[in-house]
Amino acid sequence: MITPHAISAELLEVSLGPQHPSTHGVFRMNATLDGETIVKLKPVMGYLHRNHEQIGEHATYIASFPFTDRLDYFCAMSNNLGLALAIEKLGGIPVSERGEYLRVIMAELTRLVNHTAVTGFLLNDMGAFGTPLLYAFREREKILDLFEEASGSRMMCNYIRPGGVRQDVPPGWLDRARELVRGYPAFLDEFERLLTENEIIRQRAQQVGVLPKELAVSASITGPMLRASGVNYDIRKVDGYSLYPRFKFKVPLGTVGDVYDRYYVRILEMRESVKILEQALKEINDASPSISPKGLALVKAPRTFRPPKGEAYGRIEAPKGELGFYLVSDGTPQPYRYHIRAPSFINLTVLEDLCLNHKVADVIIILGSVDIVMGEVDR
Amino acid sequence: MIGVGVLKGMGVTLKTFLETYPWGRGLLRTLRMPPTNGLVTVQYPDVKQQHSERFRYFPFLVYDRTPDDLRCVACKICEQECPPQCIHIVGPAKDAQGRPLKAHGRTYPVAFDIDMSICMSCRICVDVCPFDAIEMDNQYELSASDRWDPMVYDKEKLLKPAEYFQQIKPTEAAEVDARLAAKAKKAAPAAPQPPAPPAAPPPAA
Amino acid sequence: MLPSPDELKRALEQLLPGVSLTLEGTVLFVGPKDLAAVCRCLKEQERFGLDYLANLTAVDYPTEHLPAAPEASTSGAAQAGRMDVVYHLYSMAQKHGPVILKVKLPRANPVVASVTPIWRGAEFQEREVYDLYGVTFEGHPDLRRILMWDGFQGHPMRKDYVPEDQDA
Amino acid sequence: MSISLDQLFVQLHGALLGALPAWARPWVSILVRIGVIAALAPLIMMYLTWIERKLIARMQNRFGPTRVGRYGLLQPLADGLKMLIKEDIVPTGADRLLHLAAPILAVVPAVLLFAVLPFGRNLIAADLNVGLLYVFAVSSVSSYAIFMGGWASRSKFSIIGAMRSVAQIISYEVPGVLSVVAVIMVTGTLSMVGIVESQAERWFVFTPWGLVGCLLFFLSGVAEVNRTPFDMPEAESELVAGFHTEYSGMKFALWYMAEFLESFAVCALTVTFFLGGWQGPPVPFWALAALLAALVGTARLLMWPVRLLGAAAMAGAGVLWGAEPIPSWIWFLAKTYALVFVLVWFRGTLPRLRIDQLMGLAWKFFLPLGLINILAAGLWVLWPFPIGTAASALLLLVSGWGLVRANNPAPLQSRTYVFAE
Repeated sequence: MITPHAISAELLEVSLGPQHPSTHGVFRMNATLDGETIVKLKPVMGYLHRNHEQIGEHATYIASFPFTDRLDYFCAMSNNLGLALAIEKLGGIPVSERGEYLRVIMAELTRLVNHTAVTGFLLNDMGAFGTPLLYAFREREKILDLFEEASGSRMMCNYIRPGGVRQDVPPGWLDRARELVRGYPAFLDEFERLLTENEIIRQRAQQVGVLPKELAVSASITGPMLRASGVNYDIRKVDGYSLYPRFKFKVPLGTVGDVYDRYYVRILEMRESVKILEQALKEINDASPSISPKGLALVKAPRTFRPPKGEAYGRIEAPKGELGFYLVSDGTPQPYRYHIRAPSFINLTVLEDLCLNHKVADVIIILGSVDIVMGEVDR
Repeated sequence: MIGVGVLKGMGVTLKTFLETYPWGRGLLRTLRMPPTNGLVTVQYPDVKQQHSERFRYFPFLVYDRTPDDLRCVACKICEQECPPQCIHIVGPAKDAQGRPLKAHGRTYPVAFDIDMSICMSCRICVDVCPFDAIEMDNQYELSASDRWDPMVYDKEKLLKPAEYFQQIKPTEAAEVDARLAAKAKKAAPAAPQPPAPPAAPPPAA
Repeated sequence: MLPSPDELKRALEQLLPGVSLTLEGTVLFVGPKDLAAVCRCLKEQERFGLDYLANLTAVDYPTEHLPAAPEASTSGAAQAGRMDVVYHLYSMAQKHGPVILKVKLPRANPVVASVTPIWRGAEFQEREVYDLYGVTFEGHPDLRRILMWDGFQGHPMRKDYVPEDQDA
Repeated sequence: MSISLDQLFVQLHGALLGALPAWARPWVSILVRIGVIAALAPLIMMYLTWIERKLIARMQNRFGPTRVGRYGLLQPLADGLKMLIKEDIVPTGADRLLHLAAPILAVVPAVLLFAVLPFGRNLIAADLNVGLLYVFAVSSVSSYAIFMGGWASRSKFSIIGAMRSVAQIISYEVPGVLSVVAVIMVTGTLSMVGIVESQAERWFVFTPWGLVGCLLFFLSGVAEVNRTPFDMPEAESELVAGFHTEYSGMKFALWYMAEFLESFAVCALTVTFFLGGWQGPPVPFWALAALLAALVGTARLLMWPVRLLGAAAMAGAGVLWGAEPIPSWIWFLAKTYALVFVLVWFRGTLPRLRIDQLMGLAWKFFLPLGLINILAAGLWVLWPFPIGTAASALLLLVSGWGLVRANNPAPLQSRTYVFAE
């Protein structure tokens, strides 16, 4: 009788990355293979490290905004929002109501951008030659057009400021946004028809990379990845920051916590985002300016902003998970300590646990389902 | 049922495929299929994407009538606030005794360089400028064959007339003009400044 | 509901007699040698239920001096500068938080117990703090540099770090 | 002598031979056949790449190549030129000789396959009486080439890709051959021409066993030439480019040539075995000529003289041969390219399987189904029309269902998702 271990082969060490088509940037995994099975996998990162935190400690609070755009370059708007929240906490800056609405709209549009792109990338990693990715990017471009109209830039928006947003949206923008949001469910239907029910996808993604609930909580996993494992934790609900308590939306939860759940939870989250957007775009009014006077003063003269000594931790539910900004002020225009709690960095903690005993091909889709952006991982 | 998912997906790609041809579109319309996107690529060098008015790429300096009548007074606020530190200003211009030289009633920078390869087009310089002297351009085809000299834009290359600003960003320019007019009205009682001193830099060729 | 920082401190002192805790504002300062016990208690006690370590980082204070620490057995009084390690704790099950813990460490030789055995999520964050600040976490399963390369000298987030090509 | 469009090439060949002395005829004939195939193969490959890029682009809301020539028609030439002037890199420590020999060894069998493809009535380079055996013998050589290339590259990605490839090609050859056994059993010949001619009345795809055999053969063929959804050996997102990761320049182009020629051959062989080869319904040629003339005449990107000339030529051909049925070689090529479209369509839609699922599919599903299919074909031959057809259909349906159940392709259930407040 031949036991599975009777035929033993030499282990093969493969360095997947940093130049590899599917590592989402300059990420590297040192994998040890037994045949095609992973027996050990160590993530290696830092190829894009630029010490953003130290740059932030030498710049004014406002001057860090354009750098946050480049953290998770898919979600510039929500990165801006995270930093703005932390600064508002630190300096006690009130936010105008219209500004809050615009922030929610931008943050949810960003969630659409991110989830559309990441589901496209995930299917691409499974081998669908570009088609889902290009469909996703087609729709993403339409949202980026809106971002460009509002902020002047498609990806590096640098738009949200403490107290509101830098400029009000141009006339007609809200109507165009409404039109886009109206059309989005139809795109999601098409996108799901393309591959959600596909037997090959199910074979590939179900029961692969299962993340148990307990491990997910203990390993500080956040975002869609946590919710795919069935933990009901959404900072929009828990903290109720900005105007989120005003809107009716639900938090989709997975049951198994495998790659398929992580894929599908993102699709369902997009549908919920569309609901939030519909409500926000209906309720928004121009009764207040888009930025509070104190915030406007900050935009015009960043160096006059000297928050009192103290510290603040502002966190939001970014598309990838909990994005936190930890600021310590010593009373000068520059933060004394500026730390970013990057969701995709911490979500990588469990990568090895997810990949063990799976095949090489699974590693790629597991990594894709974790949803990392190296700008944020390496900072 | 096994295979249905695969067939559904193939239906989506086939529909997209047909949608890109006129005859295919006609066929789909006769079959009462809702329209989808068709071809969405912009054939870049031949066709250029329409950018919105706020589209921002790389700053320029505004002058009003002649290139030596630039609005910049060399206060260096933008240099200080620029997040990637890509602006370098020398000035304001001074004469031999160290008194500030003035052109059209304002001090002016001796040199104003922006390193294009460092600039990240964040628009913070525009936000902080108290004189509305620097604005964002929308020209993005700025590639050069050398990382050093061609990428450092000096004052001559940065200066553009106010009419140009009004042309590329009419809404924003109108706001700026209104603001400047209000300011000028307030400052009107002050004595008119002497004309440009001889040491003024030669206007751009 | 999460008890207020005040009550929290009292409750902890009751549960863990002899633990050194001081409260400054909302921040609970924990003595370095008590950290693991306090964290375990915060996670495992039903009424706290802080199962989620949201954020772990360090703050460098080169000019502030450690007060005469209770564990003054280390090399004399000359402890120039201090290093704080900050923990933001939340509860996913009960949806409350944050509890902010801080540990003051001597800057010259910052050593603290690792919380990775308690929260897996600390693994990469502690590696990052080790890499950028030089804080050693005892009991960490795999304490290596994570963002800088292996042969790198120094800790770039420390306030006195001078980049190599400052003038370039 | 009237020139028939159907026999155009045969008659041209005959005319050329007729002008020569008798002793030279066999030699010239051989040389002409070799020359035509040698010229045709690269042309087919080049335009397959163009077709693939264009079609996939259209499925993805894109244009595809448009820059080089009208409709990007000269793109393959530009690509070839680029490949020629690219640096040829051999990794350090690689086996230089094998590294060079592997792509050549891959192309040769792919071209050899063209010798027995029946492009039209009387239009076959060599009508071997063991044509079918020849096909399988030649096509299996490519696994040697792939393993050689992967091994000689001295790269981990290459060797994994090569090992996957060998496993895959050997596995899928079995169901591929088994599905053709049914054809041999019914036709009683191994000659390609014989197989096509025996489908004059009914294409085999319209019989129950033929439909299943066609699907089996085509899918196994797709797997054998490493195309999506079975493109494991060169799985881009996992293995960078699999066995040809370390190839560049013209050697890389040769790998591509081998792959594209083999995919063309798989389509052509499926047409030959199951889709009636060059047989087609007797549609008069003028209909096709009118369609082509309209197509060329309305091509917006062409200059008007070209459009005019093209439309006129098509119309002229329609007038000249309008009464004839559509020629056999056009039928053959049309069917083959329709299958090429399906290949591209797969590639534009489907993700890829994992290696263990792929092997499971071959051994647990395709192989038993192939064996049962032979039985079904036997029933079909044994009993006359309604009973035999019904019996074989029933057998295949039941056994297919049973195989699906037995394999229990694990988690195919739908999921339910909770919505928390």
